[in-house]
Amino acid sequence: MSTLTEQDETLAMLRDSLARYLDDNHGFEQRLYALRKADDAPPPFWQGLASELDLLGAALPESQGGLGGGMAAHLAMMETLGGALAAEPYLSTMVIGAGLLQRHPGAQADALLKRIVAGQAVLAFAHGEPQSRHDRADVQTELARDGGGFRLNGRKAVVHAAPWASHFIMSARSGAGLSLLVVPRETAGVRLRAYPTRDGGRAADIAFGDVRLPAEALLGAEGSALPQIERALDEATLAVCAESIGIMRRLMRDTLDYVRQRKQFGVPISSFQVLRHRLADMHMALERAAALTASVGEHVDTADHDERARAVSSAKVAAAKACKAVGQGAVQLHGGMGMTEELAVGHCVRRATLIEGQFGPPAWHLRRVAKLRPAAT
Amino acid sequence: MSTLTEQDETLAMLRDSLARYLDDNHGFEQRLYALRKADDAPPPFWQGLASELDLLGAALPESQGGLGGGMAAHLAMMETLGGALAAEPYLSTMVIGAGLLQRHPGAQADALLKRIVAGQAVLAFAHGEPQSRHDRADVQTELARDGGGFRLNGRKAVVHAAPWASHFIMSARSGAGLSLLVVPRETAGVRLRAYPTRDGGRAADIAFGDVRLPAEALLGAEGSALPQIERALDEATLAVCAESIGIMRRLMRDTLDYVRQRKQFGVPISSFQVLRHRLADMHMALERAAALTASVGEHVDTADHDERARAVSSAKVAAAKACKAVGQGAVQLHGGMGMTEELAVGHCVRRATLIEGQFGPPAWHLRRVAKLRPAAT
Amino acid sequence: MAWALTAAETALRDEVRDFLARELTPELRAAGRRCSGIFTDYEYGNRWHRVLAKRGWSVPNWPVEHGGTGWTAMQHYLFAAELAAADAPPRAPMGPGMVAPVIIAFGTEAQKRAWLPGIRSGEDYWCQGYSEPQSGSDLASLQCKAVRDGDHYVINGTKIWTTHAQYANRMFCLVRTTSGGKPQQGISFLCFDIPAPGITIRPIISISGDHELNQVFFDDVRVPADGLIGEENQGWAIAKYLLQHERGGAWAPMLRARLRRLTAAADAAFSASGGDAHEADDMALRLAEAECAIDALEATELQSLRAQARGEQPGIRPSMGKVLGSELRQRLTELGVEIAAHYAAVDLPLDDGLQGELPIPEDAVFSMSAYLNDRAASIYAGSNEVQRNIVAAHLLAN
Amino acid sequence: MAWALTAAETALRDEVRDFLARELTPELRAAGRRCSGIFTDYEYGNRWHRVLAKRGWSVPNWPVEHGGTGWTAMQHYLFAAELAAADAPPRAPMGPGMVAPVIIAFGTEAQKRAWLPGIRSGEDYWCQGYSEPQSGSDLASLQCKAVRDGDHYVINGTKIWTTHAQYANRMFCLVRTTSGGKPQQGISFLCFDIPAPGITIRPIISISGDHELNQVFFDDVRVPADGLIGEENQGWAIAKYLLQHERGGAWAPMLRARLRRLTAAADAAFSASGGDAHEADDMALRLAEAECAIDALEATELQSLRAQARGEQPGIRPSMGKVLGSELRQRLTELGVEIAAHYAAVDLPLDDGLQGELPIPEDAVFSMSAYLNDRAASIYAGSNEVQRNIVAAHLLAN
Repeated sequence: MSTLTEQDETLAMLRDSLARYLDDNHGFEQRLYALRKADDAPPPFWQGLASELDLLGAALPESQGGLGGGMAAHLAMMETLGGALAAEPYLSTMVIGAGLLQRHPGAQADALLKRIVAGQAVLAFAHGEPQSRHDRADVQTELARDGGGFRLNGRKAVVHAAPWASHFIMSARSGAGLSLLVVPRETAGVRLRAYPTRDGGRAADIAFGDVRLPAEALLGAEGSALPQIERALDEATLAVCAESIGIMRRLMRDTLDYVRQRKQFGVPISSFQVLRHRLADMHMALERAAALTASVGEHVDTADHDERARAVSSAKVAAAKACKAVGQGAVQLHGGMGMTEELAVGHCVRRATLIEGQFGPPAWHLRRVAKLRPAAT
Repeated sequence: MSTLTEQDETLAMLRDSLARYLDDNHGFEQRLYALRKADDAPPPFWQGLASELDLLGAALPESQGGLGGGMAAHLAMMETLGGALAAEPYLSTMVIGAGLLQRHPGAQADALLKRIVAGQAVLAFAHGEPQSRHDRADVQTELARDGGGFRLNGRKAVVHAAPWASHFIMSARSGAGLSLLVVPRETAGVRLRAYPTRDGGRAADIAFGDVRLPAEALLGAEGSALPQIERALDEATLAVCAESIGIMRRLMRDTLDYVRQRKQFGVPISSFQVLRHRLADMHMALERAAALTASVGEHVDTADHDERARAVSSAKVAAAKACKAVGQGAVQLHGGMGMTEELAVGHCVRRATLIEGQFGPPAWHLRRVAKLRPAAT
Repeated sequence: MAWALTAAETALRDEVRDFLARELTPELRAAGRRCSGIFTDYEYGNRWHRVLAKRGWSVPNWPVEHGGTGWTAMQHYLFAAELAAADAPPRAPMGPGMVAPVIIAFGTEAQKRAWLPGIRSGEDYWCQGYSEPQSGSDLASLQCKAVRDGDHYVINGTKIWTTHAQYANRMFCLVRTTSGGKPQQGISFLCFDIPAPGITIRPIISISGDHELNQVFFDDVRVPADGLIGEENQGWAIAKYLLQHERGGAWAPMLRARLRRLTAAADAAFSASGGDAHEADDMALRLAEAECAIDALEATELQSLRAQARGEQPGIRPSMGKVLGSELRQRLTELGVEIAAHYAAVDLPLDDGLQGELPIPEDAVFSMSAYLNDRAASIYAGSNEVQRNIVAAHLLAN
Repeated sequence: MAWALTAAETALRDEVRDFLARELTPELRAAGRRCSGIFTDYEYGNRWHRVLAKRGWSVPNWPVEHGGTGWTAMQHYLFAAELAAADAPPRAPMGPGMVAPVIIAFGTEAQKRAWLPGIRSGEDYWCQGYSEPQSGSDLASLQCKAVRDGDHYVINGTKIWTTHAQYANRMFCLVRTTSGGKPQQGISFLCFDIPAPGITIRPIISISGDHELNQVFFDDVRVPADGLIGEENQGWAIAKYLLQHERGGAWAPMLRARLRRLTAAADAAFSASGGDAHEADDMALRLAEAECAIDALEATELQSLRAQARGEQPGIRPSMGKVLGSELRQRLTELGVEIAAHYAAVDLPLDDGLQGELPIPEDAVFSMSAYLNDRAASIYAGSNEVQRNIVAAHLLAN
């Protein structure tokens, strides 16, 4: 128990320093301004996280220049970033990208990790395809041997942070199965269709047309990537659960403030019992999701595949349901003001709504839980 | 339109005279007393419906001694009976039993119909089996040729009104498919396990052990019964929708009365906004179900199989959801008093809860609607 | 639900279908399909309104003497259903459905002559000034002032959530003409032309990124006094009359059209997907649930139309319809986002630019716009909380 | 969720499992399985309590000096989970979980000596007199009177919803000892033996057909004054203390046990059914939804246990737990009825008589009893409306 407390304190310090930095550098207007200009590179606060705070490596093992915080550190970072609506590209670069790299040590991966922690490299995970929805094995992008290296053909869909990325970690299929490859953005034959996303970030669909890569681009053994992809996506799923907790806490705070001061019929609208009960339901949904996300976070680093999959999916269901309850409730209780770009509530709700479906909506995760059910005894 | 108005008036008269009769002969205490003693025969009001009111044949064609009211008359009867919690055995005898008999005219059926309308015969529909759930084609009871007649073996489950019935109309399977047979209750080899049902009625599981029947027992051609069964069950399904409307109107009335007079914290509990909104939601659920049931009732007599199936399932979904909303709401708003045998609300809720699942719960009907969806254009 | 129609109904339906096949251009259909808000932008909505006007169908619900059709309730319903099914652009109701019934019921002959023809033809485009920043659900507390000055009123104050004020050439407003007393007293219903000196329109961008709404500021704006409808200080009764009209109408035809598109989008998405069949099956169940809910709502709407044809008062029917319709509409948008899956994140304009070398599915981009826009459906036109209050008060009073 | 346990936790779990394998007889397990209410009938519940008492586990949450175990929060949770998983009969909380904490916190040493051992051993069986016909959620308005007369109080009035009054030999009551002033003042907390002259117990049969509840009438009932806990007229604080204890505790272990039985019932029902796989698939999704909801509730309960171990005040945690736990429990009973399908209609006693030549599935008959009984879960122990009021008041105050 004493280790846990020590870790709790470390995490609390992590949250505090990140929150202070975000307060100073990532206010509502600052964020909007920075994101509006962020077509080709992440907003400047990203570089600040690395160079001023030195926090990007919080989760990485100490052997790789990190603080050794593991998933618990990722969750603390994501929740705090979520409260400031500043999640990207921590998810793609650190949770997914650095997670995959650190589990495939080697000269290339180690060098890239160093650049990542220094804020010099940004990763995007080019995995999903137009047809694949949430199916993690549905990859049609083709990988072929080509001399000493590889040739790639295919298309990836809605690759978050791709317009900001220096490198993609991408999946492709050959006869051996699924493989992961590191592809520098400027590789010939890689074409992006970049666009904004509803949460203020950027993403792209990417065409790979006869892209040639050296043998070293391969991460791990050819055909062995599916378990790695599943783990990375489960960690990413739990990370957005944590992000959503941060967003929802902000939504609750803003909504409580609003209903306390907003008057209709001569009384604060917080005096209406129906609105009070709705607030109670929003709060309970949030607390359930927060407790379960934290609980799963404590165990996920050491869990086996089925245990991890079941637990992460359960947490995602709780978080998604809470996002819906809190997000929709926050807009409704704000009335017309909740429908405008002018208050943070609308921005929070857009991100929360994307999280509901990101890495699979509740129905998909429930089906996953149902399939993982042990036979009744 | 003028015919409809004329029919509306006839139905209004039907409702009125039945409601008056029920008021006089089927009050809360009277009903309880009569049902408690009704182990072997339907409560006395059943005979009264036939002999005093002459209303049992309201739906039957005039050629068969009825008033020619069709499904609309069934729905008016069922809704009115529902309001008095007096549904059985109208459903099994008139809606299902007489419906099947009238579509298989012949000397035997006509004679039985006469006795039914006179209140001298009561029918039960012995179709579902322990394993069959809501699947209307899942019949394992075996039908075999036996000399000039038939031999039956099998088991039927939860046959409503069976302990009150003079005859069963039962389904059985032979190589030719499903058939329907009329089986007098006292036939050798028929054994009942009778029990009360949660709505105060009676039902039985029935074992058929080498039961021998004459050739005339067959209703229609051997192997041709499935469409007949489906139609009878669709009509029965719509009939319990109407019954539920009557029950829910009573629940709303009782609940509104209760919340108006019940005080807590020095005020009538009807002043609490959360309870008011719950009442509004209950009312809206009920009105949706009532409107759809009536609308389907106007068309179901002439609809084809798919149109009928889709419409009836849709109405059942609306009715079941309303039963849940109104039933659970009525208990909650009555507080502890809603949990006792002492008020009608509990008795209404028990019947409404059974109707939710009778002939298939919402999920089953939704799946049926989904299967009947025309290909997207 | 598709039941047998009478001969007259079938005839009308065929006539409407022929008309749509001829007059509803692909461009207008695309505009209708891409309308993720309550109604289409001025350009396409008004263009379509003018096409309907030429056929005599722009204001079917009006009395025949002002250009209505005199149809039966069922015929109105069929007309709405056919238009929705063909992706006709939803038209702004501020003129034909909101101020026009008020003009017809409370206006002078001169006002009717002055305003109704322009609404019917599409020449005029109206916007509504009801809500104020401090007066949302509690409309009676409104503060925007109009002071009589000879033949004019001088308006000072502000109105908010003014849809399409940027396109409108006329405006109807609730203004306070007397202070003190009960807040419902001292309110007047005033119509005037815009723009006018002293009026400033501030765009309000919604969370879907659309510009439908505005805040309108009045700074000593002089408008002719003959724009007053009814008596001065007697505007509250008119306001309530309008609200009931605003809440009425049929939701089911539009919902059924939306459901059809969702179903097609789901079929396309799941047939492309190589994954297991469970996701498609699970979605099919929820689409069926929405379909059944639309059936039930449609049945209540047809019941209301019949009651209306019998001359019954609408009572709480508009409130129930608003709650059920808006929440079902919101539900459909949730399903749309789920069908869109990863593509729901894309924030691009809904136009032909979504195609190209790496095409983005239009339905997916639409889905999130519709989801975000429709969060307002339970807020505007009297929040659903207020509607439930109305329903409950009626139940407990009877 | 099944996570790795510490060595101490594993040891306790194994010890409990061994104990259950030895001591929890098939008859007791059947009684536990057939308990469709909140807790088992006296016969089995008390018998099981006495078995636990012999092992020192009948009152694990009590302070060690009175017979508690001194376990960690996690160990308490594991113990509850193992008992629930083994279908141990749920025991009545009126003694161990309701009056005992009050006696420990507010009682004199003499009262502790007099009452705690009998509760621990199972010799005594308590019932609770809180609600009255006119005082449900508004408990402070209670009217049942106790007038001091020498060494006695004389009680007149009535209490309702008195669970298991027909089995109890002791009762604790809230009584009004002073009228006038704020309703919360003048209430006292009184314990006494029953039956006693002047007490009449009227059974209340619930909609599930069970006799758990009673109304108790007091007609000049004389009880010793040394049954007063705390000061006269100071009972309200004690009442609230008890309510918080009543609402606390873990729902998840029981819910998980219920879910396991539902899953087994569904497997049996759908494997026998020759129908299509869709119904089984659709139910599997809803069972998974319940499972995930239990995961989330369990996480909040473990969080509460840890906070309690750190000495934090429970705050609104018991209110949240009561709302979430009771509504999830009600949800499970809905699924149970649906799994039971046609057999849900059967109204027969839950005993071995369900077997025989034409057997009726016990789970199906149980399902409807549980559904009907559990409608009360959102009413008793402070209605869920009251609990949501408490949560909202806390949120808005902070």
